[in-house]
Amino acid sequence: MNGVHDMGGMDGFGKVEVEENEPPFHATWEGRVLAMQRAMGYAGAWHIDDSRYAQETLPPQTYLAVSYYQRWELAMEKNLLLRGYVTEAELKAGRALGPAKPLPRKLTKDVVDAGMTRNSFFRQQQGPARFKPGDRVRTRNINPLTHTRLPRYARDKLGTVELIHGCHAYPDSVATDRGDDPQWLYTVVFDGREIWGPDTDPTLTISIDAFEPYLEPA
Amino acid sequence: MNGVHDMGGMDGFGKVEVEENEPPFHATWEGRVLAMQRAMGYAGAWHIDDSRYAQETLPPQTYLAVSYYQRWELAMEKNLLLRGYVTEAELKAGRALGPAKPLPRKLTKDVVDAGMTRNSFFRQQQGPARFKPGDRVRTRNINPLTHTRLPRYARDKLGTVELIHGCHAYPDSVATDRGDDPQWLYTVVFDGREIWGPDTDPTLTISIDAFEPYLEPA
Amino acid sequence: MADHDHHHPHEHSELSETQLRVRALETILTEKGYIDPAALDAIVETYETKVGPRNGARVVAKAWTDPAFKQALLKDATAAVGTLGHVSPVGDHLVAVENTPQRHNMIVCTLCSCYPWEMLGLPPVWYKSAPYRSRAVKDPRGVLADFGVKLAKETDIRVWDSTAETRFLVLPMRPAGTEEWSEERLADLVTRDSMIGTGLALAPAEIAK
Amino acid sequence: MADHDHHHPHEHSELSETQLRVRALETILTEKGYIDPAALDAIVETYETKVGPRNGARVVAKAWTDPAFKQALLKDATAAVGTLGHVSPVGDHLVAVENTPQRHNMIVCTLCSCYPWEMLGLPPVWYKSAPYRSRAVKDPRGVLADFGVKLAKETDIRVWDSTAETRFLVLPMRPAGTEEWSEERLADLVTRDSMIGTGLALAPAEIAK
Repeated sequence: MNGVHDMGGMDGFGKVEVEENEPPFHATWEGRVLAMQRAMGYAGAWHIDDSRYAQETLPPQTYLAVSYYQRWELAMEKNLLLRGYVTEAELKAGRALGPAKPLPRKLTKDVVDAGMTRNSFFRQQQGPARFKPGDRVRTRNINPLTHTRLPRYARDKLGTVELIHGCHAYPDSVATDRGDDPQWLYTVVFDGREIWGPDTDPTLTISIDAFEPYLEPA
Repeated sequence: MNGVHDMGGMDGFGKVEVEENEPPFHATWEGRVLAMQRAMGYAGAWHIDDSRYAQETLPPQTYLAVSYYQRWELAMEKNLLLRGYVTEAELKAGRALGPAKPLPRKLTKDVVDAGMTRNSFFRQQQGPARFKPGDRVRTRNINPLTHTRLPRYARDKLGTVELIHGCHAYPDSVATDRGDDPQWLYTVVFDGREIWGPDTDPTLTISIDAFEPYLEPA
Repeated sequence: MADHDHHHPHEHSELSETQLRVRALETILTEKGYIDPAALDAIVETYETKVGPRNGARVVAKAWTDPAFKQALLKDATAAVGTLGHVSPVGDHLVAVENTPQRHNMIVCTLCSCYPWEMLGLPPVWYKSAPYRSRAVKDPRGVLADFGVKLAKETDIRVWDSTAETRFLVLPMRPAGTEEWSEERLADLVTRDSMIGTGLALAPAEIAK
Repeated sequence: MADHDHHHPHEHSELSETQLRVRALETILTEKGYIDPAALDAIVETYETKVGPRNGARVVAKAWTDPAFKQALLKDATAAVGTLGHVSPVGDHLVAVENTPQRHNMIVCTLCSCYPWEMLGLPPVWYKSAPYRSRAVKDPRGVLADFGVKLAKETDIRVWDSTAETRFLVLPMRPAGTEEWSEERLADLVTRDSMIGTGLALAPAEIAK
C-alpha cells in the first residue's frame, strides 16, 4: 500500500537529530513492547510482515505522531484482535476474559536465546531464477492496496541486478495470509538520476532488494 | 517538494466522510482566517502559491493533524514572519510592537467585492507554445525541494496534450520569489494504467494541468 | 486502540488555543494597518450568505435548456458565464466538462483545495480532506461508492486534478422526465456534488419528497 | 507557531497512557498463557546489556587485520561471521559492503526499520526516524552533513535500502596510523555509525582524547 510509511524521497521531515549516549530504551514500557513482540513472534502468532502491515495501516497521522515503540504496540494490538488472540473487551478490561487461542509454542526463559535468533527466510525454490547479476531490469508499476516491499520511489525504474540472495518468503503474500509463496530475491541497483531525475548528484546509486515479481526484463 | 500534501494515490486515509448540511464555517475563527487571507492577498503581501508553499513546509505530522483552516492560519503566520510583516515578538505579545511594512494597497469595506474576485493568472507569452492538443508528451522526472505543481504520481509518465490554457504565472518560480516566469499551461491526460499500472480499471483516465517546463516531447 | 487511532483536531483545548491565536493575529494585522476588520466582516458575510452552489446550478440549468449556451459553455466557460447577468463574475480560467452516458467526470485537487468557488461557494470539508484528495485519482469508483453512486462498469471515468489555476465545473446529465421544466425549476435538481462529479443531478422524484 | 510545529510523542499524559496500555497488554497476554514475563525480563536484559555494536566492531577489526577473513566476509558475511566464536550468531542474510576511497556505502530502511541487530544492537532513534528514512535515499550527502561528515565530491555514494530480510553491514575504511594495532585495539575505532555508513571509523587521535 502507498502508505505514509513509504517515505523514501519525501521532503519536509527536517534534519536527522542524533541523541548522544542514547540508552537502549527511553522508558521501561518500550522494552516490554519489544520483548512481547519477540515472544509472540516466537510463539508463531504472526509473521514479521504482518507486524509491518499492521503498522502501515495505522492512520497516517497516527503513524507520524506517535513514537516508534508506540507504533509497535498499536500494531500488536491490531494483530491480536485481527487474529483472535484477544478481544476488544479484554483490551478494555485490561485482563483475560476468555480462553486462549492455541499457539504452536511459547517463549520461556530457558529458550530465550533461541527466541532472539533471527529466523531464516530462505525457502525452497519453485523454479529457476529469472535474472542473474548484470541483467538490466525494469521494476514494475504496481500499486497494491496491501503490503508490498517495493517502495514507490523505485517503481517503473530501470536498474541492474547486482546480487542474488536465493529464494525467500514473499512479503506481499505472507502479509495477506497467502502463505510463503517463495520468490527469488535480488539486489537491484539504480543510478540516482534514474530515480530522482537528471539534476541528481551523478555519484549517487541506490539499491533495493527486489523480489522477482517486482521485476521485468528491460 | 515531495511533501505529505502531495497525497494523490496514497492509501490509508479511509473513507470520504460527508457532513450533511455542512455550514460555511464550523467556528467563527475559521471565517476570520479565510477573510484575513483574502485581505492580505488583495494587499499584495504574498501570492497564492506562497500560501500553498507555506502549508507544504509545515511539519508533515502537523499538516495531517490540524484542521484545514488551522493549516491556513499557521501558513499565514509563516508568511507574515518570513516576509517581515510581523515579528515573533508581536505574535507572542498578541499586539503590534513596531512599524508596519508598506503594502501596495488595503482591502477596505467598499472594495470587498473586488477583493473577492479571483485574480487572472494569464501572463504575456514569452514565446510560442511548444505543444498542441493531440501531442504525446512525457512528464519530467523532477523532484525539487521547493514548491511545484507536478504531483509525484504524474511524473515520468506518458500522456497526451488535450487543452491549451494560454500562458500563466509559473508557480514553481513564483513561490521561490523568482517572479511570474510565464509558461504555457496544458491539460495533459493519462491512461489510468500508465499511472497506476496494468491492473488499473481500463475506464479510468486522469488529467493534470501541466506547465510547459513539466513536459518533454514523447 | 481507539484512543490512538483517532486524532480530533477539534478538541476543546485545541480549539480555544486556535481561537486565541486567530484573535491575536487579527489584532496585530489591524494595528499594523494591513487589514480592516469591517472588510473582514463583509467577506465572512458574503461567504455565509451570498456565495453558494446556486450560481453553478443556474449555469447548468441554462445549459440544459439552451443548446447555444451549452455549446458556448463547453467552448469557453468563463466567457459563457460572463454573458449571464444573474451569476457572479468568475475568474479567467473556468472550464466546463460534460457528463454523458459514456463518460463521467470528477474534479479533485490532490495538492491542496482548488475548487470553483465562484460557481459552488466554499468547498465542503470532505473535498479538502485527505481521503478524497488521496483516493479520487486512484480509485474514483470507490470514492463514488462512498457517495452512494454506482456507475455502469463500462462508463469511462475522467478525473481532473486541479493542479493549476484552471477551475473545473462538471455539467451533469439532465435527468429524465424534465422535458417541460423551466430553468428555475431545473436548477433545483442540480446539487453541488453533481457539479463536482461525486453525485448525479437529482431525479424529479427526489425533490418531490 | 512553535506550539503547533512540534508534536511531542513523549508528553507526560501520553506517556502514562501508553504505560498503562502496555501493562494491560502484558497482563492479558500473560493470563492467556501466550507469554512468560520472566522470558520478557531476559529479553530486555539481553538488549540492555549484551547486544551492541561491539559485535560488529569485532568483525570489522578482524577484517582489517586478516585479508582472508575480509575476503570471506565480503563473499558471504553470514558464513564468515559464523566462524568467529566470540561473536553472536547472525541470521542467514547478512551482507557486508566495503567502503573504499572511491566509494562510500550507507544503509537505510525507508519502509520500516530493518537493521543488523545481531551486529549492532538496537537501532538508534534517528535510524528509525522519518528524517533519516526519507532523506537517505535522496540526499545522502545532506544526511552525512547532519552527522558532520563530508566526503569528496567525486566519491561515489551507494545507498542500500533494506527492503527485504537481507541485512547490511558497512565495512568502514581502516584509519591511517593503525598499522601495528591489535584487533582488540582496532575495534575501539569502529563506531556504530561507521558500520551504518553515517560515520567514519575514528582516527587514533580521536580516542586518545
